Amino acid sequence: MLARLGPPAAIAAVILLAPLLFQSGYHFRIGALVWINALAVIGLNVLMGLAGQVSLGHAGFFGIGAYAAAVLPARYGLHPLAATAAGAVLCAAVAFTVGRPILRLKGHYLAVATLGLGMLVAMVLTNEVWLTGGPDGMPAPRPDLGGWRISGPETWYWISGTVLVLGVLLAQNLRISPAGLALGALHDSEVAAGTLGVDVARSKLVAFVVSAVYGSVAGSMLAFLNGHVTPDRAGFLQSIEFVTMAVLGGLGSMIGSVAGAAVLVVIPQVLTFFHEYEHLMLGVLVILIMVLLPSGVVPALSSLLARRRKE
Amino acid sequence: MNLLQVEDIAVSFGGVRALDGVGFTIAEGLIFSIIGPNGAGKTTLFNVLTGLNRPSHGRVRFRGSEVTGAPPHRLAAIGISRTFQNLQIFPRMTALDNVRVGRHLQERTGALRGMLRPPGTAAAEELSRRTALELLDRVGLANVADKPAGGLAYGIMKRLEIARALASGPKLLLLDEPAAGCNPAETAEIDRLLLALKRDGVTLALVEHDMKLVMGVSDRVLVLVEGKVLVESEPQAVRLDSRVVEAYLGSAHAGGGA
Amino acid sequence: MAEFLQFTSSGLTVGAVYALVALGFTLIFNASGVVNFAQGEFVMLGGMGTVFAAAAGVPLPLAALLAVALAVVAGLLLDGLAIRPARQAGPIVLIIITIGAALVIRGLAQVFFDKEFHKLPGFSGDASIHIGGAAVLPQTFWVLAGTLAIFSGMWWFMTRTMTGKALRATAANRLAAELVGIDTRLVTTLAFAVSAGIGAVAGILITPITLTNYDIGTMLALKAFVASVLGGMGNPIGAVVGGLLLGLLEAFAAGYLSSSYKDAAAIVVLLLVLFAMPSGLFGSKSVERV
Amino acid sequence: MKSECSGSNRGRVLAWVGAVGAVFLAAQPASAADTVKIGASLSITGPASFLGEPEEKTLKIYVDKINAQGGVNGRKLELVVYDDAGDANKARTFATRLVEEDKVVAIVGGSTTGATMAMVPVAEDAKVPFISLAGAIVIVDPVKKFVFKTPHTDRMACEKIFADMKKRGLTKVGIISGTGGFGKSMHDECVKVASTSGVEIVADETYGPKDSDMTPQLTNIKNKAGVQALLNADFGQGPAIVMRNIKQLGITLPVYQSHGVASKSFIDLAGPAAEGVRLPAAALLVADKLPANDPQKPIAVGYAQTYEKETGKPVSTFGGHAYDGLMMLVEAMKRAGSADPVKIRDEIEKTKGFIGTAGMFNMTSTDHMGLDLGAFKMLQIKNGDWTLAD
Repeated sequence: MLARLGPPAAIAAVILLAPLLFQSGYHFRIGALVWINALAVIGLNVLMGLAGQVSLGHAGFFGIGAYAAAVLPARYGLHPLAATAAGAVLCAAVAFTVGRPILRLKGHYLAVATLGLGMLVAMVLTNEVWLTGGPDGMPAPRPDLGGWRISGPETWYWISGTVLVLGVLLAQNLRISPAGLALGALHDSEVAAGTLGVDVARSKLVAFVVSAVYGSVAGSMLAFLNGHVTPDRAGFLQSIEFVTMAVLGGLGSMIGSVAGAAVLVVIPQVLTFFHEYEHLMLGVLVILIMVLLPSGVVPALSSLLARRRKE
Repeated sequence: MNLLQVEDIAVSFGGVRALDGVGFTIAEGLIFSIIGPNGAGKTTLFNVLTGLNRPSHGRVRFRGSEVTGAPPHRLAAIGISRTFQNLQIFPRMTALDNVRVGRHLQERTGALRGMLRPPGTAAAEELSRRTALELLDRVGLANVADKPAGGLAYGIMKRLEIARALASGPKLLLLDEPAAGCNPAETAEIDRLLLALKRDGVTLALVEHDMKLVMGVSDRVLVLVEGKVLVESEPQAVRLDSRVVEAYLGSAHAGGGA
Repeated sequence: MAEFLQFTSSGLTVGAVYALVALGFTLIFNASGVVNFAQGEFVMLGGMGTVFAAAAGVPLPLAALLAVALAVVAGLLLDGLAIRPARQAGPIVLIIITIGAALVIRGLAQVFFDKEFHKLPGFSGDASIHIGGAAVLPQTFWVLAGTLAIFSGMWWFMTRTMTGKALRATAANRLAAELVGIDTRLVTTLAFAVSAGIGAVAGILITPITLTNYDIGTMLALKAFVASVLGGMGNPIGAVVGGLLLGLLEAFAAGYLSSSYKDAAAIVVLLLVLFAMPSGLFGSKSVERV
Repeated sequence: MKSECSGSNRGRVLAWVGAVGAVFLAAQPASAADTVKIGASLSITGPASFLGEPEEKTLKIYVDKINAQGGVNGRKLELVVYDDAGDANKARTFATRLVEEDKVVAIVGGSTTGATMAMVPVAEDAKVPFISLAGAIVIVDPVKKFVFKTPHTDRMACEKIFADMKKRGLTKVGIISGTGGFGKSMHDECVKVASTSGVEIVADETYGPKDSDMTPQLTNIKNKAGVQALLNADFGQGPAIVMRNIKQLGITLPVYQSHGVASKSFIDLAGPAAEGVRLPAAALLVADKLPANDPQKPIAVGYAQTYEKETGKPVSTFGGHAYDGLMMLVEAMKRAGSADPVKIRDEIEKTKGFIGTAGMFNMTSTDHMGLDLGAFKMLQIKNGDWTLAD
């Protein structure tokens, strides 16, 4: 019981306590960005950490979610929250149709296929100027819920935090459910899972659709937080950043995904003190973490703490 | 009643005929063993029966219905399960979870249901855990239930794989060299387990090199050589058949008789 | 007809660039199973190193050698400081490490070089040669020749020399290779050094066409990764054919279809190829031993 | 209670990670007490780095110069610069940081349109004047109260180019543009302006920002019947490669570039292929060739000499935009006599007759750029240098 509710409770605690240290809207915005990125990375973690299927195109769904939140209200008068749901449904549909052929591939071939998928999405968002406003992006509406205008980093800090805790809880439930066990099984041995009655292709597809929906909802929230969306949110650099967050934090660990998101959102803000050495320092940091903590920040620290407690 | 009919099965990997014209039937409730020198095509035959290799020729019928070329998960659903020559356990999971995956067909495995945990989920989980624990206990592994499967001893992993296959409630269980790499004590333990399974009405098909084990438990024995069926009959008859000795030990010994 | 020839020559020019960079990928992947996302930075070091050495008064050929040496040192440092210490980490972790390394090399380049664009003169001038109505830069032939030379050199090295065989053995089964006395760490380091050198040579050959700047590595590494997967990961023939095919695809898509969706056309074809042949054009079909 | 479950372990790990975050929050930027802070988020690295870098250098040089002469209204200026690498999301975060954390009284500069549009909501909400250094007309059209811009709009560039083409009887134009922000925006504006200025676009090709061979697209334009001139809308290394491909294909059509390449490095990169190219740009590039009585001459020459002396690099119009933005801001602060952002904004809007490197600025409540078409000069590249086209 505790293993299931541990992570969501721990993350909820951090979300509640962190604002005590915040001094300005800027810190709330950084917090909101961490929770939004973490939600997308949790979805990627279900696909990569649980089901073992690599994806270098996760930002494609992140981009679709962001643009759904911007385009649907602007062109079709849909309420922003309905637009978020529509974006999630659209991403699920795209993942479902494209997923079946793509997920027959394995390893590097799957990586390049998903990379291509993400780049296709980014290209459409860049070139279809009539719909998306082109490379300079377009404004996203500020949703209102019964007269209450939802805007400002502080509001979005709490909303994205709540959605993240919900997302972690659902992911944890999935992980320990029969469906989650099946995903973990096909991660270790597709052949064995098949002979035990697991429809491997369908299970992978389910994990792909779930990760797409997580990415889409996170994208929509970023659009509302920023009030503006640009195609580079769907680009391959964003996809690679998500994968780096998932691996840095620890594949398979939900708290790891949140920690990974925190590292790659917060640290660059701190590194601005180094001005032109900023990128160099980030690169050194990524290498150090991966060399010293190869299983990821959280799993490595957990086992370190567990081992010390045993002595 | 014949549980499994295999007719004229042929499989070739790029011109090499791994199996050629293989036909036999397995009667319900018996232990059917397949023996033969290395490279005879035993594992390929198991792969055909469990949907991992598609035969280029021939038909497989299970409980009367045609199943040739069906994918592994559909064959598992109608009651065919197996273990593997090179262990395919799930190392990162606990032994208990390995067996719980075996119960995949008996459980409600919708992802949405898993995420939303509707009422009754906890109870179903408890049932699944308890049943899995019983199966572990049956193969004498209740004490390692919560240990990661990857860290267990080889002999224990072998039995875990059997328990996991049993969890899917098979009518026909294919065991690919269950005693390989086991010491005499572990082999005796597997011997007792096979007979117990037979008593519980599970039909077993065995690929095994340990002649003492094979001759001890089998009701029927099939000898496979270079992808073809050499002979298929009672264990005693097979043991005395000169062609079998020749196939195993080479022609020089055949004349002398066993 | 001239149009077709012009598109083909453009496709071959760009394709040869991708093939040359993809060859660098192949060597490191073969020796260590690592997909080196910093390969593009070695290409950058080749181009920028030569430009800055030449600007400091060093004659061009010597400047090129210095740039190759610089890249080889970078390759050795990457192996020594990052890949070797993380030896037991999984492939995905090693990819992230190379991404970190790319950030480090780019970070250093933007400070010690600069952020401007630079060019190198064509090795045999910049006047275009006319072949059947198509105008081709002489540099294209240098790039194609370079690709052929490096490909055959790599093919000879991998099949005819003991070190080459040791490298392939390490790739096939590291443990078995060690058991037969191959110093797999040396082989991997060698692979990184040679691969970095190949990357630098590629950078020098392509700069007269693509120009160079501290940030050029990222997109080149991406396109080369796509090319080497299209051709079949780890297979030198695959890298060259995959690279040329990708270049031709982009050129014909730009010429005949709509130029704003030329990259999209290349990706759609890549996906179709992968669906039809799940391990690339020349990839080794791995049969799972059960 | 010694519990083996991993739940409490993770809790402790979270606290540890939280502590790292706290260190970040505590480490506030140390700043002298009584300085007036001016913020800037520029694309110093990334695809638009050749815009951001000269902008950053210019701001630093002139803030130091102003402080050396006693600062503004008796208080020294403090420049807070962040590198958004042309990423709109980072620009938005840094804008919030400048306003909420560093408490700047004004912001000079998003280098790109994408970054600028992401920063606009922050400036508007926080009521802090924001002078953008990016080109697209959408920044000031519709007018936003707190948002201004110093560079000419891409629409003005198109008008200037088409006017020059018409004068030379070139009415059938082939356009080739980059799919980046600047290229697409200028392409769209030129298509709109072409229909009203009697010029027909007979070919329309595009290429990716990092492409290295545009001969297929150029071949299509070359083979288009009746094409008389070629317009390339983009910035960065794309235009340099387009010029080299044009020479490679032996295309002899007159070529027009955009103000996006108005810097010496374009001439160096394109080499001999750039000979004869025309493009609209600020007079800054031909400062020394301006007639003595041109009011812009002293400003342009002054900035050009200072920039080249301090950085050792040739001057570019991009740095010039930053100079104009900073100087206009400083003048507005002097007129406002206070550091209150809203008062400064009002004064910026009242800027009249301000001579900058880009021309004479006359801001109004409906025109937050204040440059007229005259501010653009049509330049031509002759033997490797900028000259005033006749």
